[in-house]
Amino acid sequence: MLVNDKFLGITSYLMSKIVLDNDKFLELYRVMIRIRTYETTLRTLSREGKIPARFGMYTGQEGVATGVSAHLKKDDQIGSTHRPVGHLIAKGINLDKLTAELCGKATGFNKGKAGSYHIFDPETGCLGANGIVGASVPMCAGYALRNQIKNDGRVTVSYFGEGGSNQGGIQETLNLAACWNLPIVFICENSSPVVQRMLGHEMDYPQLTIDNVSIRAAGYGMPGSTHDGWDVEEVYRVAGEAINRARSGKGPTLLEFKVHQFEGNLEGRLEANEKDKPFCPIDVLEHKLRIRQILKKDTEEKIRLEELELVQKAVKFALSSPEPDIKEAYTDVFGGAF
Amino acid sequence: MLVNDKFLGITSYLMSKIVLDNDKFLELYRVMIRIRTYETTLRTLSREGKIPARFGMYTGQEGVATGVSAHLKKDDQIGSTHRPVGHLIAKGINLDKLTAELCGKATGFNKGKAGSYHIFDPETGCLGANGIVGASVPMCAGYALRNQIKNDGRVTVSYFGEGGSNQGGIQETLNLAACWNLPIVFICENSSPVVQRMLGHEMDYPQLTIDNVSIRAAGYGMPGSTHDGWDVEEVYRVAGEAINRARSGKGPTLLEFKVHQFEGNLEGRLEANEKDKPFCPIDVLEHKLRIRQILKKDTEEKIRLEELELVQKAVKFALSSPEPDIKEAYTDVFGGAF
Amino acid sequence: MPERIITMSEALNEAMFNEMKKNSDIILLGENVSSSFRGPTKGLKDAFGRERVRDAPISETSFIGAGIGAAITGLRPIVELMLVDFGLVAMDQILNQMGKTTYMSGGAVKIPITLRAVIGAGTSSGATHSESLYSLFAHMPGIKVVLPSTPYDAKGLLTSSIRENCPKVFLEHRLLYNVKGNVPKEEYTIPLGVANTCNEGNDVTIVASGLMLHESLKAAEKIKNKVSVEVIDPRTIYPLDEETILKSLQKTGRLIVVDEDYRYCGFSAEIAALAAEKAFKQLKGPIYRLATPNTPFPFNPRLERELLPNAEKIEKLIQKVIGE
Amino acid sequence: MPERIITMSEALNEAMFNEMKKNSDIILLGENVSSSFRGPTKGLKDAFGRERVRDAPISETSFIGAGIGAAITGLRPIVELMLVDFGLVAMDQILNQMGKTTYMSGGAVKIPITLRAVIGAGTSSGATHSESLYSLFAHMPGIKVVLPSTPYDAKGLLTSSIRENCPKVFLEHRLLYNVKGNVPKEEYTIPLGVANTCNEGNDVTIVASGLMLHESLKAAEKIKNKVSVEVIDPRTIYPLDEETILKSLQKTGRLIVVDEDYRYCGFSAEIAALAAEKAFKQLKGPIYRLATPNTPFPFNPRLERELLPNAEKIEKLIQKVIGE
Ligand SMILES: Cc1ncc(C[n+]2csc(CCOP(=O)(O)OP(=O)(O)O)c2C)c(N)n1
Ligand SMILES: Cc1ncc(C[n+]2csc(CCOP(=O)(O)OP(=O)(O)O)c2C)c(N)n1
Ligand SMILES: [Mg+2]
Ligand SMILES: [Mg+2]
Repeated sequence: MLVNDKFLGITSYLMSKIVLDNDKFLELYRVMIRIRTYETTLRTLSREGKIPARFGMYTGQEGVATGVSAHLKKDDQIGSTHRPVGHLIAKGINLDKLTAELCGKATGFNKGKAGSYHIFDPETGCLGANGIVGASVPMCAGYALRNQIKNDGRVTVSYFGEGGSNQGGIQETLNLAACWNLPIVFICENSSPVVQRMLGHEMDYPQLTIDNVSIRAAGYGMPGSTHDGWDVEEVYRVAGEAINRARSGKGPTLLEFKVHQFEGNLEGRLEANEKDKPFCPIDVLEHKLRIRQILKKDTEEKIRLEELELVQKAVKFALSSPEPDIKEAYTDVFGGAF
Repeated sequence: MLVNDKFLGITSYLMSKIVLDNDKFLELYRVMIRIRTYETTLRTLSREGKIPARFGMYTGQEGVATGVSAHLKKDDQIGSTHRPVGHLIAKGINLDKLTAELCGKATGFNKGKAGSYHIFDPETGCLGANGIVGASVPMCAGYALRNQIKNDGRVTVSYFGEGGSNQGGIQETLNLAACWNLPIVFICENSSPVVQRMLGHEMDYPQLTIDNVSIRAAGYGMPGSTHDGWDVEEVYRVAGEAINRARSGKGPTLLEFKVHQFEGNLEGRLEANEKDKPFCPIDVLEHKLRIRQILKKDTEEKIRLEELELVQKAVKFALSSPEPDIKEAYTDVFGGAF
Repeated sequence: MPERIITMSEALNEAMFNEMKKNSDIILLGENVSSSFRGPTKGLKDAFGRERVRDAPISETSFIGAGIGAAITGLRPIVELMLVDFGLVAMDQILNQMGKTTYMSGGAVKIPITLRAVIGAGTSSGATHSESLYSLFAHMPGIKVVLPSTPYDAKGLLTSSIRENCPKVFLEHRLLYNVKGNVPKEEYTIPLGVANTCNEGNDVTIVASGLMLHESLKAAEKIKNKVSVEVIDPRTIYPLDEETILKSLQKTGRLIVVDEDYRYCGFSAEIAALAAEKAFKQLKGPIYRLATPNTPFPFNPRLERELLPNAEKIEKLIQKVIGE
Repeated sequence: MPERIITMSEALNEAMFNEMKKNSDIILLGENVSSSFRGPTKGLKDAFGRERVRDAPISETSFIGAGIGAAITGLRPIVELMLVDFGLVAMDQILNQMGKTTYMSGGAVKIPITLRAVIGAGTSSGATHSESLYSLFAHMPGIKVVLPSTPYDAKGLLTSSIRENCPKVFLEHRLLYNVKGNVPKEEYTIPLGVANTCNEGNDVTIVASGLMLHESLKAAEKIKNKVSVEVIDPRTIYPLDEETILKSLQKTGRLIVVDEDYRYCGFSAEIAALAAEKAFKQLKGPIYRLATPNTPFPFNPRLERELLPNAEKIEKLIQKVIGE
């Protein structure tokens, strides 16, 4: 649904269309809890100085990656951003190695050389967080190109923000994907559903003059639409359609999801954003699940506990892991013997 | 009018709406003859080895620059492309110095250092041909920014091709101009109205999946429309609206004009393009002028002759001009004493 | 004159404030430049308004290009790149349009633009958020490249940059923003292209800029009872004050170049090549470069430290050079 | 073996044709690559189809990025940049993503991409259509930079490039496309990082690549009765075959670097710096660089010639070096 009623409150969604069966519902719930628990823990680790540099948080956006990745297979690829943790976890990345990487340890996916901004895990198709706004998007076209040529039904999902949507490379890639009819879904997470912000600062000039980035899809001859990113059921529904479209060779789609970032700012918060609270995707989902009597108190507690244990295990793994050998500073420049 | 009837022939336009009075009509006719005559002469010069390098020709597109520049004042700025001669002449650039520049002479606008791809004449607001596809467009936003800040009613026109329309820098600038509400008109000259071509080669994959580039305007919240570039009267009419809009502070517009390039290809022609002939903007205008009994045979001959003399004078000026002093190779790097 | 100790960040702010106050043609463009949280640009929006201090969307090609265009038509834009690394998305505008247009136009247009950018490694920010890139800008024609290392220089060099009529890339090392120093309240300029001999000495010449100047000075201080080290800060990477360096070599005959940028085809190579051509007869031994190897910056802090020059490594190299 | 004389353009075409025939993972992307009018790629579309030889819109960031992504997922793309200058619009993809991703990923992904680009001045094409830019690519980490100067080398080096598992920028000088030479029909490779001593000599060493190799050989030939000149073609700008150069210097003790790229912080500076560090004791005199000054290329042919090194200027410099 187009978010034109975003100021009307959110209760209207709660009982709308039922897309998911109960098990799938709980599965998604678990993923979202995992991301939230993980990032909450990361903040502590970060404050304790265990993570060498600041990075972007996905908190408040969990509904998007979760609803999208529910349709992805292990071999499908995603390209991510400077706010990658949610995308990676939803895609099924191993938390131990993820945490080790964020702590710069030898046991991380990338030997501690990537950090949050450049994590790669080919195993799960997580082909790149990226520290340069928009830069993973052209590369995603390349993953999709491989899929098209190999014709093995894999698809690619390419994430970016509404700020990133203005980068030339992203706009070029939307066109390229359309011209080559690539099996790819572009996901724009619009974190300025109300006031336009960049890195948490309210902007004095707008960075967009349109309410919905998805209307740009028409300019590339592909379908596009805008939806509530805080409603994982809605995300699941529309992402499914777009991913199926790509998988069946019908070409790219641009989906936009409005999201509210709770703790996402790299440079420190400017306002408490109390107003964002009602748009918490986990609260919305819990509400739905309770109303539909899917989530019992004990199931909820069990899930939360299990996920917390998983996360704590990952932290323990990371903290007890060794630093990379100093000569790793010089390896991997060319990916083999120099 | 949208070019949906492009295969229906062109006679329907001939008697449509009458926008121009007789004098203006003849003025535009003269400019178009000037551009055509000039470029025809350039081709000879080029074949004779008097112009050191190949460059893009505007032949077939004269209606666009002519109809647009008819609304521009001397102080208004334009940014051009690798096919600049028509834009520059329509803007009123001096033919002597232009020809001298194309021949690499000291008396050229830029001392023979620019050549066709980088001619600058601040005097007439010709602020840059450009050899990099799309690169003049961001700079045009800067001219418009100056106009907005100085608030003296000047406007900027930024030209690019349908191929260029995919460049990231152009797409970024469309957004920037909208966000800053700049007094600028973007003109996309679409030279692939039928088959998609690049540098004259027919492409095996499309470079655009939309018929009209102007529909991208909606993605930047600005007005956009597509028109027949071979009908100078139509160009004059819609360019006037867009330029007035910019001049009165209402912001940017994207106009697209379909054109047929007759001799435009940098790498040599692949096909004769006999099919393009009916879309010659000069033929179309002459037809109109004759039907409306504005252009008599003797006026036509007079104009053609006068323009030919002007052009021949320019060629003579250029050919008899000296080469730049050899030490000019080292000057102007920083635009002053090093 | 009483001392007035402020940070480099404040010194930069002061230079921009003073110039913008005097000349309404100076504008400031960039991402989040209106924010009240960022040192160098703090307060400028409030003082000069949103027309002149203008937030741009995340599209560097467009707003750097707009800065170039504005400069061509007579404004004097300061354009801010949040980090120099992000400039790679806009290299055609920077290197082709900004750097070459004056020359290509035969001097018909001038481009009085100052492109400010944060640079520097040492914060575990990884391969795309840690570069210096000054060798790259200096290699390409038509751009002056400025790199202050003290608050005093920062104010004087930025003032000069804003006033000069050519394209400048003005680089600010993130680890120097909070370094403090004496900065006079009144206006002053430091000409571009003039080096500063920060430490006089007779045995060996070190050329170093930005953060590496500080590391070199530390090393010189530590070793001063054994070796007399002359330390030169070029202050502008291009144009280079060759004379000061060559004069120093006449005295010392030994050269070390310390450079945070990548070594291969970098600024350190240029200084070495200069000396090997123009001071060959004075040289008593090989010229050494201590620069970042041609390796991306790793996220892990220990690995990152391994790659970067620092006082300790400089000191060792001085010992080696003197021993030869 | 009978001689088989073909052009460099044909040699490049042959290398691509052979490799693409053997390995269906090799694809070719770029503007107009399907065209039958362009030497190096002629006939490839007809032989391998439009899926593998794919025209791209004029959006270098997107299609170079797509090439990088395709390489990460196991294809072996050859991506063509119509002119190296146009690559400036895509420098983030080239320098950040292509050059650094393997390192950043700790080796988890490899990027077997070959980015081919036309380079070179001397055709009055002006400041944005005449550059070499190899110093820039070589300065930045993670990219091998290849520059063949003969048809034989072109075929062997391109074959190696396509087969290597790392990012390569492969540069083709426009004025060498029609140069002819003997090229065996069968497959062969020339390893990256190995220089070629094209002319043996004892008095002075010249290092030169691409078109400048030919100019240097002309100069060496002309002066051969007076001076014995050793001419070395590095063939890869990075990694550099230091050994061959240093060995030559042991013999000659004199070094001239001839370079079409900009002088300041360029490849010529790197070679000079290398010698000033590692061959200092053998040097008999100053190291000279003959490179393009830090000036954009002018359109006017005479002005352009003024800036570029050529055989005549090289000969003069040899005389000067020997006279000292
Ligand atoms: C090319 C580039 N420009 C600027 C930055 C600095 N930067 C990092 S995140 C960010 C904001 C991105 O906004 P958006 O795309 O909406 O993502 P969000 O942070 O809202 O998730 C900026 C400007 C960068 N990393 N890369
Ligand atoms: C960034 C860049 N890429 C490629 C080129 C090479 N090139 C010059 S003109 C041209 C075609 C431009 O097409 P379009 O924008 O439609 O203009 P037209 O030639 O049709 O007028 C190309 C690819 C270039 N000059 N700059
Ligand atoms: Mg956002
Ligand atoms: Mg066109």
